[in-house]
Amino acid sequence: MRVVVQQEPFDLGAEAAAFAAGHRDMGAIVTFTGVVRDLPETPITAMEIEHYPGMTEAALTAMAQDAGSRFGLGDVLVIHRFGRMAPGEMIMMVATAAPHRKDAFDAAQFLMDYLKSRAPFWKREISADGSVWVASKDEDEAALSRWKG
Amino acid sequence: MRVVVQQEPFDLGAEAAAFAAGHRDMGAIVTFTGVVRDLPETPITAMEIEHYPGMTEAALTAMAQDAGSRFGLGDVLVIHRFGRMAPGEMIMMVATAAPHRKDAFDAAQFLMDYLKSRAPFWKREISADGSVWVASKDEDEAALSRWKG
Amino acid sequence: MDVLYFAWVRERIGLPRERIDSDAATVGELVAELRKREARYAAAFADLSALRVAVDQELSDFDAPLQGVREVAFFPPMTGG
Amino acid sequence: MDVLYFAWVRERIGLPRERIDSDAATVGELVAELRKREARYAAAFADLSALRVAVDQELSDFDAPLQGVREVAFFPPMTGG
Repeated sequence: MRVVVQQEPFDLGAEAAAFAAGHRDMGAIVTFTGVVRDLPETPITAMEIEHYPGMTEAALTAMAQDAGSRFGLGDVLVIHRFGRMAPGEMIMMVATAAPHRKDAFDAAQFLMDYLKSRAPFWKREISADGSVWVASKDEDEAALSRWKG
Repeated sequence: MRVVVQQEPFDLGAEAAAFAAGHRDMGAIVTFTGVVRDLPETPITAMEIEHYPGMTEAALTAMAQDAGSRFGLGDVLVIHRFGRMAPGEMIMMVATAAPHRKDAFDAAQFLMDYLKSRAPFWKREISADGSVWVASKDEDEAALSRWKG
Repeated sequence: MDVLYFAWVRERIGLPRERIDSDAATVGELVAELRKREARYAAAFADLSALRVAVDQELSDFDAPLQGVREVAFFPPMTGG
Repeated sequence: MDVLYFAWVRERIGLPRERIDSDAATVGELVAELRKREARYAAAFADLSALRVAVDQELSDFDAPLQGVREVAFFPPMTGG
């Protein structure tokens, strides 16, 4: 299990390849990568992510451990950046390895649902007019309910 | 959209990085990779995959197009190998890019469910005692039902 | 018409493909003809529920018509992914 | 005890953290104390349903006790991923 919180970009290709190479006994590997969308029609020039040093690492580690035991994973990787990112840059990734595909997919979705609403990150969109905190979405909160109990 | 049917190994890291780099307007990228499980307790020395040249490419292309339109994808990648593979080798991968995470995850699972039971591949496990055709699983057929209609 | 066999269907029949001239109107009629040929065909086609069929490279079923068809393939349920 | 503020809570209050000596028994009592301090605190804590709290770096709620606690953090709902 590896949990990384960093300002620097990460290398999806290198991370995915290294993660897969370490789990030859697992039949299924899923990765999710989140990207600052680069949309021609929006005036957003950057995304800035604030976080809670100390709590962030602890929360991500707890989520990764929870996912590992719930879904019988062989391994979990979570990388999440903070600071300023340009459109098109990668924000975060998760990777899961499981014997079979359903658990690998479920675990990756579980991690994403928790990350979205329970990890102490706050996004702000920067444009020429100033900056706006991204509002949390009811649908993200609702997505958590399927993992309860 | 890219569909590849080949005997040679593929490079997950290079494929994932290239796929993501091409879709800066998509917020969510999911990959699934299938691996020949390398289990210490089994006598399996290789996996051999037979396919139906011509039909395979057509079936995978139809599935990728279907996934693209159902889930509003920005792009889809499907790579599937045939021939003989050693334990630990990668068999196949899919990648999906969508504006938001739910569609990227759903599309990857849809593709996997269809690939498992509707793409003309047949797996055979090779051991010192001979070879055995892998039986299809009822659960794989059942997994398709959620995408109907 | 070309008739193709894959996986254990190919192994039981002992060849991957053959040219067959048949007046069978449907896949089911073609199967009935093949079964009568030899024991190895009868064995391969003993249980149709364990078989799948593709007509001109599209998944199909046993009552599909064969008029104008160039290629029919028989195989067990697929196990890709 | 250290009290931390993040995102727009930090912006409204105008600082990221401060040392507060308080006899508040719960997070809710601490919030009531802070609200009385100055308008900027009252503004930040106007709507508790828009706020989340962590006690010693664990997500918690407003009736959590503060005895023995070293760090309380207030922030809006998280938007990670």
